[in-house]
Amino acid sequence: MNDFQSLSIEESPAPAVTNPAVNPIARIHGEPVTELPSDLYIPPDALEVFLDTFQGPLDLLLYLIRKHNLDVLDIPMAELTRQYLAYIEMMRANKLELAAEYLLMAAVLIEIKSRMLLPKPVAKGDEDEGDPRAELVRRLLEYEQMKVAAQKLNKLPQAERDFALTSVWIEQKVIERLPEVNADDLRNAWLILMARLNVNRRHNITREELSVREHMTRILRHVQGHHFVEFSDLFDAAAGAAGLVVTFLALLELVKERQVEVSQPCAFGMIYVRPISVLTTA
Amino acid sequence: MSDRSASLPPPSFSVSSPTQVKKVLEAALLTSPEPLPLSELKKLFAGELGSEILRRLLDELSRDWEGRGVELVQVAGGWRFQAQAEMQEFLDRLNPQKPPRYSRAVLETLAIIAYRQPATRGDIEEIRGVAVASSVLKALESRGWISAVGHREVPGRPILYATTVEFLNDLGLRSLEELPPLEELGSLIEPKESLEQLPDPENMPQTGNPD
Amino acid sequence: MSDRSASLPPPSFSVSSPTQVKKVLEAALLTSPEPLPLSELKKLFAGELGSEILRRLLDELSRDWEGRGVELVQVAGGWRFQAQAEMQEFLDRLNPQKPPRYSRAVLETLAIIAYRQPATRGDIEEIRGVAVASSVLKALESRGWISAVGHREVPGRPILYATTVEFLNDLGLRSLEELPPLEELGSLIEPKESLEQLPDPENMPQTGNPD
Repeated sequence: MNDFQSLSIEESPAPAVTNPAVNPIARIHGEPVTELPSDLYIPPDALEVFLDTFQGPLDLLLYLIRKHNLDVLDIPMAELTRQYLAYIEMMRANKLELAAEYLLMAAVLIEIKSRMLLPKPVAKGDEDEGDPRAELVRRLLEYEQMKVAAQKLNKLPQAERDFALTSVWIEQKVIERLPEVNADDLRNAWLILMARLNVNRRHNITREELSVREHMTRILRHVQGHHFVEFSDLFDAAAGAAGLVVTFLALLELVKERQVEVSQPCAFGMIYVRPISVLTTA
Repeated sequence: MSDRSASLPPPSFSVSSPTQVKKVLEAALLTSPEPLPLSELKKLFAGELGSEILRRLLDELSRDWEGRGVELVQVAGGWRFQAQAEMQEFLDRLNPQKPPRYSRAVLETLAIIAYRQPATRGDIEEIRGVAVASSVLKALESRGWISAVGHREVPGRPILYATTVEFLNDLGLRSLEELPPLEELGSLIEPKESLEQLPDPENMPQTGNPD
Repeated sequence: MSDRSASLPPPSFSVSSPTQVKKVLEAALLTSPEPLPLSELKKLFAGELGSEILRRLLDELSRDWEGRGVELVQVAGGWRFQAQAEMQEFLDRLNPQKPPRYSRAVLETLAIIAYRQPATRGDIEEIRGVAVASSVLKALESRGWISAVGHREVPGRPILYATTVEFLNDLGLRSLEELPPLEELGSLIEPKESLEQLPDPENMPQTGNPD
């Protein structure tokens, strides 16, 4: 319990390195990083994986409780708080982006701990206060219940993942109906692709890139079948500045991919765009 | 081939025998992309067969298929044929692409909606202790596993989400009751309630005389 | 069911009898939305069964199914189960409005072209990791959803495909930017199979001290 002495809850902004935007609720004093127990040392990249592993502060707390065989129903707050804060401080020392929820939880833990240090009011018949840990325990258990439920759900055999559905051909002679596709189908198709590729992170296709690609298609269609197209015809003034820039980027991309050729026969003359490949129908 | 084209409804194919009925049921279930409830299966016979008979023949059909690579099962949406799980290792060789394995954020969100439905995004965030990204809910919606079923009448009128029949179908369940049971919460969480259920004589208020 | 066991591969193979092989073939053919050529069917058994055996077992399987509502036939694309013509009048009574679905190969190809356009067949194959059948691209082209917009100037001059305005119209989109954004999809998928094994901070690198 006396490690509480080494902690203080402070309201005013911390002196040195702090990012003011974070607006910390609480902070450990002393030299937090050097004071860490040596067995807590984790290299930063491993820490990142570690942080990714947790779904939030409740998940991290549950992990600590489980790992140290603490009793969820009678949590030793000093111990748990010490460990939790050690992790948080370590992550912050490594400048890992920490969701606000983690900091809020730190404050909650410290508050519970300090309330437990206060002398208990003489127990009257009905105590409004109760155990300061009760709410935290309830949340932990409720979260754990759902966490376990999620794992169980995931283990249920799932159509298409674990077993196939029959799909026998049936002649549609009445009216041929074309399959319907919507944006969600495409979303799912991508999810499946990504799951298979397992390169989710590397597939960074942003909106910007997509709109460039859209314009690439538009330009290709425009120039196809022409010998030359005037450069300025490719731009739609109504599209606004952003639209013009994207069109220009698309054109550069097409030049880079050797789809089109841009030429200016004489200085300050007209600029022409011409398709390099004449579309041959295969 | 046959002269069936001209005639309208007079059945060129008789469904007088149970074998014939099973033949039609089997063909319908094997070709249907979705489970068929009894009400649909009745339509196959223009309503001329009752639920009783159909149910019995479906049970028979299901037994006929026992031990094969494909089985006839009942899920929330009705009856369907599906490959035995043990076939999957072979079928996977044809189709390397599989539906995604969802992240924990998606799975936990799904679990909360499944067990606490109808639930708002706020409910989910309260239990998980972190914000829920819109993309998580979108993913579950576009998979057809959850859908909006209304609004909670509180300020902001948040959307209430619930799981769908398709969710049950995809997990091979007939109803929500077949979800894996939740782990018991520790009994000490709600001391007041447990006190009421299990009065502890020593802690009972002195004022505890019978009213 | 005859004693053909002699012609089967050594017992190292898990599918040990003709009956087992037929069971797998049947399950694969019943669940495949497209006809399966012999080359695909071979994959089911990791190439351990020859064309001869497979063809004979397929013939047998086809005979096993004679007289039922569904038959095993050979079409241009390979083998497939299909409903007997005489079942048609019954099946027509079921929701005739149920639209067919594209196979996953078609959907994935479409998704890749939509997000990566202009894209060549090689681009698609690189992302999907499998060959793209011409019929898939044909289907999308004849639907008017994709079209050739040029050639990439590399050896072979592969055709570049892009989506069409009709594609946007049919999907109810005003522009490609209204497609679901990809950047938020990444987080929905389980990153690795290592859900269960949390990294243990304390046991991690005791070696963290300078060695």
